[in-house]
Formats: sequence, C-alpha cells, structure tokens
Amino acid sequence: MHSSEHGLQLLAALFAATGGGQLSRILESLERNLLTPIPLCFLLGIICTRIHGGIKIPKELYYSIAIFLLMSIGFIGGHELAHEYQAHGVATIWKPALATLFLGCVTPITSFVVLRYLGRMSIADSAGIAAHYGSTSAVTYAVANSFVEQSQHPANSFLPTLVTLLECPGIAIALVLGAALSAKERAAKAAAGSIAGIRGPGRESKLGEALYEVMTGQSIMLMAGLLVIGFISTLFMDEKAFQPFYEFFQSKGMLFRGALCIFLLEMGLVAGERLGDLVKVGPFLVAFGIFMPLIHGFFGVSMGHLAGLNLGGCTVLGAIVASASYIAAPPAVRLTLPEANPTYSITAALAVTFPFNIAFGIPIYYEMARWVGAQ
Amino acid sequence: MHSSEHGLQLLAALFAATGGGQLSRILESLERNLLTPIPLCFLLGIICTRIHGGIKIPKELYYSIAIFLLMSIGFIGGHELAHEYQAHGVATIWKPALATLFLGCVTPITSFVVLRYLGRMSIADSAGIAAHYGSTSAVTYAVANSFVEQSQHPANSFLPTLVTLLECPGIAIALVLGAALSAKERAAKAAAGSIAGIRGPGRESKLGEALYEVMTGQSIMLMAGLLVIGFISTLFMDEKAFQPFYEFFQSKGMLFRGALCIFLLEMGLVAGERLGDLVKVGPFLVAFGIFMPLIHGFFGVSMGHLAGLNLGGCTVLGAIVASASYIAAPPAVRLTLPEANPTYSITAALAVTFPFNIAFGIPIYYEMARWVGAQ
Amino acid sequence: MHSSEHGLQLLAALFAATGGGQLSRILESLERNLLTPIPLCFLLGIICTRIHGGIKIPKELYYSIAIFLLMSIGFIGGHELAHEYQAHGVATIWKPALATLFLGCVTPITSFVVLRYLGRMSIADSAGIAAHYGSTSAVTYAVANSFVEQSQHPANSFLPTLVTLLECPGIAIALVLGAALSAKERAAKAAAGSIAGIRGPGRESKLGEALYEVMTGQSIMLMAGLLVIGFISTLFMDEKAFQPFYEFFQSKGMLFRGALCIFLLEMGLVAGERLGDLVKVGPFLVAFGIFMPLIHGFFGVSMGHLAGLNLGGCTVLGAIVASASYIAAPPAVRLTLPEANPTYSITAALAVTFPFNIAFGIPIYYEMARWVGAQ
Amino acid sequence: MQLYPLKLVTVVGESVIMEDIAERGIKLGASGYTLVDVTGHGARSTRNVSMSGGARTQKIEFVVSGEVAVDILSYVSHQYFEHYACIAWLSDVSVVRGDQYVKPGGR
Amino acid sequence: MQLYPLKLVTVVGESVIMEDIAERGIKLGASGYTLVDVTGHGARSTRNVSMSGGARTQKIEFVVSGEVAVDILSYVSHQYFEHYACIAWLSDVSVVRGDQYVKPGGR
Amino acid sequence: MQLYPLKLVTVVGESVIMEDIAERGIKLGASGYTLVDVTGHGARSTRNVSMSGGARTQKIEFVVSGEVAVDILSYVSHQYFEHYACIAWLSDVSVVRGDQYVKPGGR
Ligand SMILES: Nc1ncnc2c1ncn2[C@@H]1O[C@H](COP(=O)(O)O)[C@@H](O)[C@H]1O
Ligand SMILES: Nc1ncnc2c1ncn2[C@@H]1O[C@H](COP(=O)(O)O)[C@@H](O)[C@H]1O
Ligand SMILES: Nc1ncnc2c1ncn2[C@@H]1O[C@H](COP(=O)(O)O)[C@@H](O)[C@H]1O
Ligand code: NA
Ligand code: NA
Ligand code: NA
Repeated sequence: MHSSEHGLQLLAALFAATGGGQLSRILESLERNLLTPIPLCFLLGIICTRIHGGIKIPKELYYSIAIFLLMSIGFIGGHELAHEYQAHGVATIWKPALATLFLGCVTPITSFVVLRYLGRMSIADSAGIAAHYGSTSAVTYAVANSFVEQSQHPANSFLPTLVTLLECPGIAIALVLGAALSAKERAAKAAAGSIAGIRGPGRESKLGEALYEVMTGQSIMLMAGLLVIGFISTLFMDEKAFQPFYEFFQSKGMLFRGALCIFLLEMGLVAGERLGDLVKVGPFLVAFGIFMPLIHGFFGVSMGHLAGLNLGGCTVLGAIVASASYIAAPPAVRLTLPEANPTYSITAALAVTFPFNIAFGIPIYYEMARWVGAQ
Repeated sequence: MHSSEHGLQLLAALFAATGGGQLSRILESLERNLLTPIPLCFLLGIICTRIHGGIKIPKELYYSIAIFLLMSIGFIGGHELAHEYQAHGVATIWKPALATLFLGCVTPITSFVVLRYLGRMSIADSAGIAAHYGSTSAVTYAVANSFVEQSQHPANSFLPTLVTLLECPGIAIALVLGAALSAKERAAKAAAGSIAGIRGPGRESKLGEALYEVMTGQSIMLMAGLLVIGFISTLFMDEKAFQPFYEFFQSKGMLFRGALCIFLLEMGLVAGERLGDLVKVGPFLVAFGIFMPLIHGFFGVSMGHLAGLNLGGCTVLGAIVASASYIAAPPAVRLTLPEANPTYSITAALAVTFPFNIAFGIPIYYEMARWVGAQ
Repeated sequence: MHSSEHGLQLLAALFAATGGGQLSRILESLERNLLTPIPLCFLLGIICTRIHGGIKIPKELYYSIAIFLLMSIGFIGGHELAHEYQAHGVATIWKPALATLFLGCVTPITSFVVLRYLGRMSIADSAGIAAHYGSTSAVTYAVANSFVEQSQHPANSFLPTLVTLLECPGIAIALVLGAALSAKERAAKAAAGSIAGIRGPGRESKLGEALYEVMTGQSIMLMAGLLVIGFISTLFMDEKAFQPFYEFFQSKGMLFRGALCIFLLEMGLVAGERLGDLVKVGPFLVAFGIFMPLIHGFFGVSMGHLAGLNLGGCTVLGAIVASASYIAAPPAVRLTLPEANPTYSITAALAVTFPFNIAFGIPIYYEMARWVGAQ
Repeated sequence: MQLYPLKLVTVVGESVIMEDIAERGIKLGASGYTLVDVTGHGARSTRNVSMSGGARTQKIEFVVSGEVAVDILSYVSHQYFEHYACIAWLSDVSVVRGDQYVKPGGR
Repeated sequence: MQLYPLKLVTVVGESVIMEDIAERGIKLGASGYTLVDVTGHGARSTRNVSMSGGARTQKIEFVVSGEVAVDILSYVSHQYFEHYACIAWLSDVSVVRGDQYVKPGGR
Repeated sequence: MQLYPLKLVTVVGESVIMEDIAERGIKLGASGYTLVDVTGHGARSTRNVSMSGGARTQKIEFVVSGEVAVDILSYVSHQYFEHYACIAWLSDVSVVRGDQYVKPGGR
C-alpha cells in the first residue's frame, strides 16, 4: 500500500538518527523491560484472548484499580512536588510544565496532519484519532515510571504533575479542529446543495459539553485532586501520621506494582480482542500507531532535556507524550464527532501503540534520552 | 424562621459552656484534622459532584471497602479486647459498656422529642430521623479513631466493642416509638371516622422483621463476628502466625487508612448530591444536624469520662454517639415507617451531620474531652 | 439406610489404620487449625446464612479475590520453582509431578465407581460428581498451605505446580467416561425402541468444547500463566526490583491471608445456603463427601511420601487430592451431562467436602503424613 | 409449536419492597419471577434516595395468567403505590409450553 | 382495577447517547424512565467498541402515551440512527393508575 | 414515522446455555440480541445453582420477524426445556426502521 512506504522511510530516518551502535543497548534495555511481570501480564492477557481462554477480570475490579492508580499517581506526585517546592520553589518546575503544555498542543496537530494528508483519512476520523494521540495514557506513565525506577534512574519528582497537564489540551484541540473543519465541509456541501445543515446547533452545544467533560473527567479530577491533597498533607501533617497514606499510595510499593499487573492483564485481554480489528484498520494506521509515538517520543525526550529533566524524567516524558489516551478520549470523540469510526482510533491506541510503548517504546525512549545527553 | 432561633440559643449556650479560651485550641485541632487526606478526600468528592465532574466509584468497590472496614474494626477490636481481658478481666469494660447502652437508649428519644416538639415534624418523620441519630456511623468511628491516634492519644482498646453495642438499640427504640405513636394516631383518626385502619397487621409484622434485620444486619454481623474471631485468634494463635492477619486488618495500617480515603471520596460524591436537598429539608433540620450531634457528643464525652475512658476514648465515644447512621437505619425506617420522607433523614445524616462531624465535630469532641478532664 | 453402613465400615477401617493413639494428636492439630481466622470466617458465613443475617459480599469482590489468589499461587509457585530449578534442576520435581498426574487419573475413577455401584446413582450423576472430586480446589490448597506454614512445616516449593497439574485431568476423564457410558446407554435404549438418539452429534461437539474450556479455564490460565511469569521474572530481574511483586503476591503475606479470610466468609455464606440441600442429597452423598476425601487424601499423602515430598508437602498434596472442585467443574458438567442434577455435585463438594477439609481434613492429612513417616 | 397467551406483569420500584412483591407473587400463583437491578427516575424518585449502599431500584417480571396478573397488580397498587416510588404495568405475551406457568391451585 | 392503555418505548444502544435520550424523553413528556446496563450484539456493533472502561450498551424504557412515544422514537431515529449503534421499539402496555403517566402539558 | 410490526423473543435461563442461544439466534436470522444478567426463581431453579462463581441467570432478547421468532423458540424449547431451567416468551413490538432487522436470507 502506498502510505506504508512513508512508514519505512520514517523507520530508516529513525535508525539513522539513533545510530546503529545504539542497537545493542536498546536490546539490552528491552530485555530488562520485557522479562518483568508487568509486560508479561499484558502478554498473558493477549494470549488468553487469542486462544479463547477463560480469564475474566470483573469490570468493577478494572475500574477500581484504575481509580487507585490515578489516585496514587496524584498523591505521590503531590507529595514529591511539596518536597521539590520546599527545596527549590517553582524554579525547577515551570520550564518542564511549559514544555509539556507545548507538546500537548503540538501532538494533536502533527497527528491530524499525518492522518489527513499522508493517510487520506476523513476529517472526522483524523481528528478523532488525533484526540487520542494528543492526550496521554496514565498506565503508560506508570509502566514507564516503574521502568526508570528499576533502572536506578528515577524520574524528577514532578512528572505526575506533567501527566496531569498533558491530559486535556490535546483532546480539546483535536476536537475543536475536527468540529470546525467538519462544519466548514458541511457548509460547503450544503452550499453545493447536497446536505441541509440541520444539526449545526446541536453539534456546537455538544462540543462545549464534551470539552467540559474532558476537563472534569475522572482522570483529571482524581490526579489533580489527589495531587493537591498529597501536597497539602505533606506540608501540614507530621511524618508518622503521613506514613500509612504514603505506603498505601506509593508507586514503588507492592500495592501499586501488584495492581498494575492485574490492570495490564485486563488490558491484554482487551487488546487481544482488538487484534482482530488490525485487518480492518489497515497497514497505514498500524504504521501510524508505531511511528507517530516514536516521533512524539523523540519530541518529548528532547523538549524534556531542554527543560532540564533528568534521564528518568526525559524517558517518562517521552513515553507519556508518545502514549495515546484510550479512556478519556473515546467518549468525548464519540459525542462530538459521531461520523468518526471508533474502531480506528481505539484499535490504533490500544492494540498498536499501547503494546508497542509497553514492550519496545519505553526502552527506546530511555536510549533516546541517553542519546540526547540526559542524565 | 421560628425554629432556627432555638438553634442560635443553643449555639450560644454551647459557647458559654466550652469557654471562649478554648476557641484557639479548637481551631488548632481543626487544622490538624482538616488538612489530612481523609477529610480532604471527602471535600474532593463534594467538589467533584458540585462541578459535575466525572469521578465514579463503582458501588461494588464502595461495598467492598465497607466490608473491609467493618471487619477491621471488629477484628482489631477483638484483638485489643483479648489483651485487655488478659490484663484486667472485665473490670475496665463493664462501665463504659453500660454507659454506651444507656446513650443508645437516650439519644433516639432526645432526637425524637426535639424533632416532634421543637421542629413540629410528623410522627413518622420524627421517628425516622431519630432512628438515624440514635444509631451510629462506623466510618465516623474510623475517622475519629484515626484522629486521636494521629494526636498521640489513642482511645481505650475496647472502643470497637462500644461501636458494636451502640449500633442497634437506637434504631429499635425509635422504630418502636414511631410505630406505636403512628398506630395510636391512626386509631384516633379511625375513631373519628377519617381512615380505616386496614393495614394494621401488615405493619406490626414488618416492624418485627425490620428489627430482626437491624440486629442481624451486615454491620453488626461483621463487626461482632470479627470481634469474636479476633478475640479467639489472639488467645489461641501464636504471634507469628497471627501477624499477617493483624497487618491486613490493623486500623493504623496502610490498607485501612487508604481504604478510608477512597471511601470518604465516595461519601463526598454522595453527600455532594444531597447538598441540593438542603433547601428541601429546611433550616430547622440543618440546624438539628449540627446541634444535636454537639449535644449528643457532649453526652458521650461526659458519660465516657464518668465511665473512666481516657482522652482518646472519650473523644471517640463522643463522636460515635454524635454520629448518625446512614447504612443500617434507612432501609429499616423505609420498611416500617413508609410515610417518613427519606429525603429528610438521609440529607440530615449524610449531608449535614456526617461532614460536620468529620470536619469540625471530632476536634470539638476532643476539646470537650479535655475540658471535662479526660486524659 | 443401606449405603450408609458402608460408610461406617470405612470409618472403622480408617480408625484402625490411623491407630487410636493418634487421636489426641489429631485433636491438638484440629484446635491449632480451627481457632484461626480462616476457618472461623467460614463458620461466621455459615452462621450468618442460617440466621438470615445481612452479610452480602459483592460477587465482584469474590471474583476479584479469586483472581488474586490464583495469581498469587501461580506467581509464588513460579518463583519457588525457579529457586528449586536453579538448585537441583528437575531432579526433585518429576517424581511428584508424575505422582500427581497419576492421582488425577485415579480419583475420578474411584469416585465414579463408588457413586455408581455403591451409591447406585445414575451414570450422569456419578460422572458429574466424579468430575468435581477428580479435580481440585485452589482455596483448599491455600488453606492447607497456611496450615503447614503455621505448623512450621512449609511444603516443598513446587506444590503450586502440582495444584496446576491436578486441575484438569480429573474433570476430563470423568466427562469422557460419563459421555461414553451415557451414549452407550442411550444407544441400548434406542435399540430397545424407547428413545431416538437425536441429540448425539450435538453432545459430542459439546464435550470437545467443554474439555477445551476446562483446559483454558480461568484457574489454569491464571495459575499456569503466573507460574511462568514468576519463573521468568525470578531468573531475569534483580532482587530489589522483584521485591514489590513478591510482597504483593506472597502467600504468607497480609494480602493473601486477609483476602483468604474474606473469601472464606463468602464461601461460608454460600455453603450455609447449601446446607438446606443436604436433606435432598441424602445420607449416602454426605457420607461420600466425607469418606471419599479421607481415602483420596490418604492416596495423596502416600504417593507424595513415595515421591519424596516433605511433611508439609505430603499434607498439602493429600489435601488437594482430597478436595473437590466447585469452580471449574460445574459449568463443564452442566454443559456435557445435562441430566446430571447439579444440586448433588455442588452440595457434596461445597457443603460437605469443603468444610470437612477446611475444619478436619487438613489436620488429619497432616497426621496421616506423619504416620507414613514424612518429615 | 404450542404457544399460550399469558400476561407479563412488570413492576419497577424501590428495592426495599421487591422481596415482598416477589414472595407475594409466588403466593398468588406465579411459578417464578425474574429480577434485575436498574436505575431510574420518576415523579416520586426523591423518595428513592440514590445513596450508595442505600436504596436501589429494581425491576421484577412475572409471567402469569390474567387472573394472577390482576391479583399481583392489585396487591402492589394497594400496598405500595401511596408511599413508595414504583410503577407497574401489564402486557400480552405468548409463552412456550405456557400451561406449566398456570398453577391450578394458585390462589 | 383501573388499567390505562399506554405505550412502552424501548431503546437499546451505546451508553454515550443514553443520558441525552433520557433527558429528552422527560422533556417530551415522559414522567420517568428505567435504565439498565446490558451487553449486546448488532449489525453496527463494531461501532460500539467493547473495551473495558470504554463504551457500554444500555437499555432505556419509557412508559408514555402514544403521542409522546412517537415523539421519542422520532427524536432517537433522527438524531442517532445514522451514526450510533442503537435499536428502538414500541409495545402496548396496560398501566396501573396510568393517568398519572400522561402529563397534560407534556409537549 | 414508519414502524414495522415484528416480534420480541425473550428467553430467561441459566447463563450456561445463553451463548449458544445467542449464536443460534443470529444463525436463524436475528440481526442482533440484547443480554442482561438477572436473578430469578422458578420451578426448576434448584437446577440453576445459586453459588457464587457458579451458574447465573441471564435474559436474552431478540427483535425478529415472526418466522425467525418461531425458529428460535423451537430451538430453545427442543434443546433446553427438558434439562435446563429456562422460560421463553414472545410479544408484539413495532420497530423503528424495522425493515433492517429482517434479514432476507436469514434462514
Ligand atoms: N414513565 C416511566 N417510564 C418508565 N419507568 C418509569 C416511569 N416512571 C417511573 N418509572 C420507574 O419507576 C421508578 C419509580 O417511579 P416514581 O414512583 O414515579 O418515582 C423510577 O425510578 C423509574 O425507574
Ligand atoms: N435484533 C435485535 N434484537 C435485540 N437487540 C438488538 C438487535 N439488534 C441490535 N440489538 C441491540 O442494539 C444494539 C445496537 O445494535 P446495532 O445498531 O445493530 O449494532 C446491540 O448492541 C444490541 O444490544
Ligand atoms: N413465571 C415466571 N415469570 C417470570 N420469570 C420466570 C417465571 N418462571 C421462571 N422464570 C425465570 O426463568 C428462570 C428459570 O425458571 P425455571 O425453569 O422455572 O426454574 C428463573 O430463574 C426465572 O428467572
Ligand atoms: Na500523546
Ligand atoms: Na448517634
Ligand atoms: Na480431588
């Protein structure tokens, strides 16, 4: 197929960029990443679905773990932020925060452009998928964070704050873009006499609603809310009283890591089902789901380095910029861009990009970060 | 409004009682209480509901946490009771137990009298609300217990036993009172020719059923059952084998504290929805939901002190006497007093008294306990 | 009743076998087993159901705990297996593995023969019950394992592997036996003109399906999957990174033990409901549910000893061979042997054998293991 | 295939009354019932407080003969319509082997 | 017992559209609705992606007068049939004290 | 608005047989189905053991043409009525854009 050639060229460019000598180090990182329980649980989930095995995670357990993970990320983020704040004020934070916001605005646009002009997809589908890739996946963050901690290069303490910042702008920009361009297209067609633009007003009100829903969605509310709670409690509570909360939520702790295993198992089960849709979405979207993250990851790593993040921080920022949302984005897209086929966006985000990032992407971003000189 | 004047007088009386000088200490306690994760999570829940945010705790998670908390309270209660028993026999326990039973009989009656004669509410509504305020809220116990532990004044070891004792009598007394007075009223009306007393027999059988259901309800069964299990295991198991169970259930541990955060978040979400009903229930009931607990709390603290409880114990006893049930009471009231409007009782218990106790009540009872001389 | 006499004879034989002098030691083990939270929670569940108490464990919590327990058993099994493998290769493992497979083939047949010829039950019912008793109960494993750990005689490290091996063969053999004999019987009757064998083909395809479903069922997938994951991670991860996963899953840890308490509570609630069916199933099946496990347990203990297991290992192998499946077997039996009355099999497995094993069986197998000389 | 004309009685309302309605339905002659958790909104739904751990809404269905249907509806409407949030309706169904759902001595 | 002939409108489809349908139903004159989580399969069900944490299927029921029924069905079919996975149908029911489910100023 | 008269087939029974019924329904010509977890009680409900983690009860609904409806009901009654706890019924519905739910080569 025509468009997949571009993919190959991108790959070649990437290889040139990272340099052949990096390869063995990437492989080593890969091994260190792949043979750990978290990606292996994901793999187990995929295998189970493919052989029609009987593992069934109750969806309430899945939701509960999601809630716990988001609360943890927020709470520990707030706790670390408080320490950072006490030590350095906002000096170390504002640059990475700006960089993150900038990336949140750029990635939906790069995604849209690639999908619309390289992939020749419809406006609605392009915007819908761009909304997913402009946002972020909290679980990819959690896995990336585990990886850098296991590699003895923990990320800067304020990374959870950046995750929170990255969640919304991408979705908002992509949806507004999609709604505006669709409206223009419809207006053009209506002028040409083909369709009456009846449902215009309904659409605008839905866009506003959807944007509000994204901004007050579960992920943001829990992460930002617990961030504030973690921050305040750290400042005002004495350490002994704070201890049990810290142990419960801490991201290096057994609860977080264990919950992540179960969560990834379920993600594997779901991704396994989606694998069958890969044929439907076609080779372009599969290539997109691999190369777009690599490019976005590189953006993330580089901007992170410029903003002064450490090695772990650059890796994690790369991973979250590269990741695609599959929780906050889908309902918002479904409501505002009904013509967009959700099979495309969700299969790409969940059955291509997510596994790619978990298995290969994170170690690659780590090597990218070393390559750009982060420490 | 007429009845809220009484409220103001009560407040003034209370201030006079505690003394102005106490105020700064109360404020200090308040800060120590408010800026911790548990009340902050409750606040987050309220905020989220008010801005129509997307946090959604699966109800199965909520039920599961409730089960865990009740089991914990019981198990650790039984464990501590076993130690107390080995050290002092029943010498230290029987007085507080009697005091608690006495309070369980008095509080539904004070509530009923205030509601019926001061608030001019119907018999059914007065009895229904009294059933809530005569019983207790296990979560308020848990938060109060956390507070006194964080304040380095842990409560006497047998407080969980007292929670168990306080659960039932209040509901039973209020329901019997309500059923009897309603029947009398209906009989009077029937004699006056207005209503035929057709459904008499159905009602009595339902009262019996409801009382049985309260006494064998989930809260009692789990708390009392695990209390016995904790007691027996402590006596018969060697310490090493007992250890993992202790760690799992222990109320200072990460699981209990963390679960409490999530639980309070959900309570906040629910209470937030109820806030809209405050207008419906009117100023009298709002005032009732604040002052009745203060009065009951003072009863609890004083009786606790008389019965020999320590500072933490008096505080916690005050808190549980002041607290209102919103789990065991509602279905029982709904079945036996169908004319009672559940909006009144649940809004008062959940949207007024519970937040008041969590945020302000507990530190106030703590100061009350110091004021009466508990140590 | 005729058939229960056999039961008494069996009991006498057993007593003769174990020797009267063992009795006091058995009683001591019993006490050490019974007065611990796990069986007490089971008892609480039964009591609660019998008095129509209100404890209600959400089924999602029950499923979630089941998933966690299966994952734990697998993961820790894999971890221990890796250590064993590093130390001794497969030298110590192959004998117990063969013994387990052998037991998995023998126990469904002994069960079928006893039910069909001693109990005079129908082919379908005999095969259906045999499928339950030929398989195993992971929770019985977990409780037996806790017991031997508490008794300071931990089982050999590869026992979880044996549990996994024992899960399937018994169900498969019983179902194939049942299907074949029913088909023969139906053919005979059809030849005699009474029934047309219309549904033959449907049945065979269902048998294949059901066997596949058993082999790729949740229990196997989770235990075997996590076993592999635990094995690989132990070999490839450094210890510090492995630690949180180990703590989360470890079977001596607070999460496992605590989860087991809640699980057993729910099992008690369910078993309590089934107690009413004991009358329906009749004395033969009750006797079967007690004596068959004792015999199978003795098989397990003896074979384990021959295969070189230690005292704990023999006990646990005895317990799992004695145990009856009530999760994997029922749906498979329901699909392939529709004439089999599920009340029989499930009541026997859940309301007789499971409680018997938890309360009495495990200490008895322990004493059996000592008696055969295991150390 | 033999289909019998029967009635489907549906009641939606507070879960607190459903156990009683189910039992009464059986007593009045229903051979069984089907119950499901729902959420809902209605005129009196303030009654049916939506708190977690508190009241829930449920829907119960009975497949019964016309007479039993009327009996169940009468019971529900007399007993529960005044003070409880609930709604009840009737519809026509054709039931496979429907004869077994008409208890002879039902009443 | 007085039974009123009314209509039962049932819509099954993606959960993402149900809140709007419920609100619209009330605006068009329904006194309430009953909602339940289901799973399902249909011609367009690829649309209704079955991911955990993502789209779910729900079923909503309205007991309403014939006119309101038609209004709700029209709204649903115009607004959602093209791009969303959903199905809608109508059936006849007899409702106890059904007069209270016919809002006078419904429309 | 165009409404087509179709049939609603409802089967309530042990979850263990529902997957097969759903598949068979599609094969016989249904364009889809809607499935929901319920609890229930019936004459043979001892069969449908209520254990946790064990058998559950489910309700499945098909909106189909009259012929397909009869085919589904026949299949269910022949295949499952003898040994499984289940009940099945039929009712009349009017479906919006109902033509699309009548597969031409359904059978
Ligand atoms: N018009 C309606 N259509 C469908 N369900 C209704 C309707 N009205 C009420 N309900 C259901 O019946 C319950 C009680 O209704 P109500 O007594 O009107 O508050 C509600 O929670 C809904 O689930
Ligand atoms: N023939 C049918 N009978 C019953 N439910 C259906 C039918 N077709 C579709 N559904 C339900 O409607 C939803 C959307 O259907 P569709 O738009 O055909 O994908 C499905 O998920 C099913 O729950
Ligand atoms: N008369 C009835 N009305 C409604 N549902 C029923 C009825 N009889 C049985 N059921 C449902 O069908 C299932 C199986 O019924 P049975 O085969 O009679 O045990 C039960 O669990 C109920 O959910
Ligand atoms: Na992204
Ligand atoms: Na109280
Ligand atoms: Na066995």
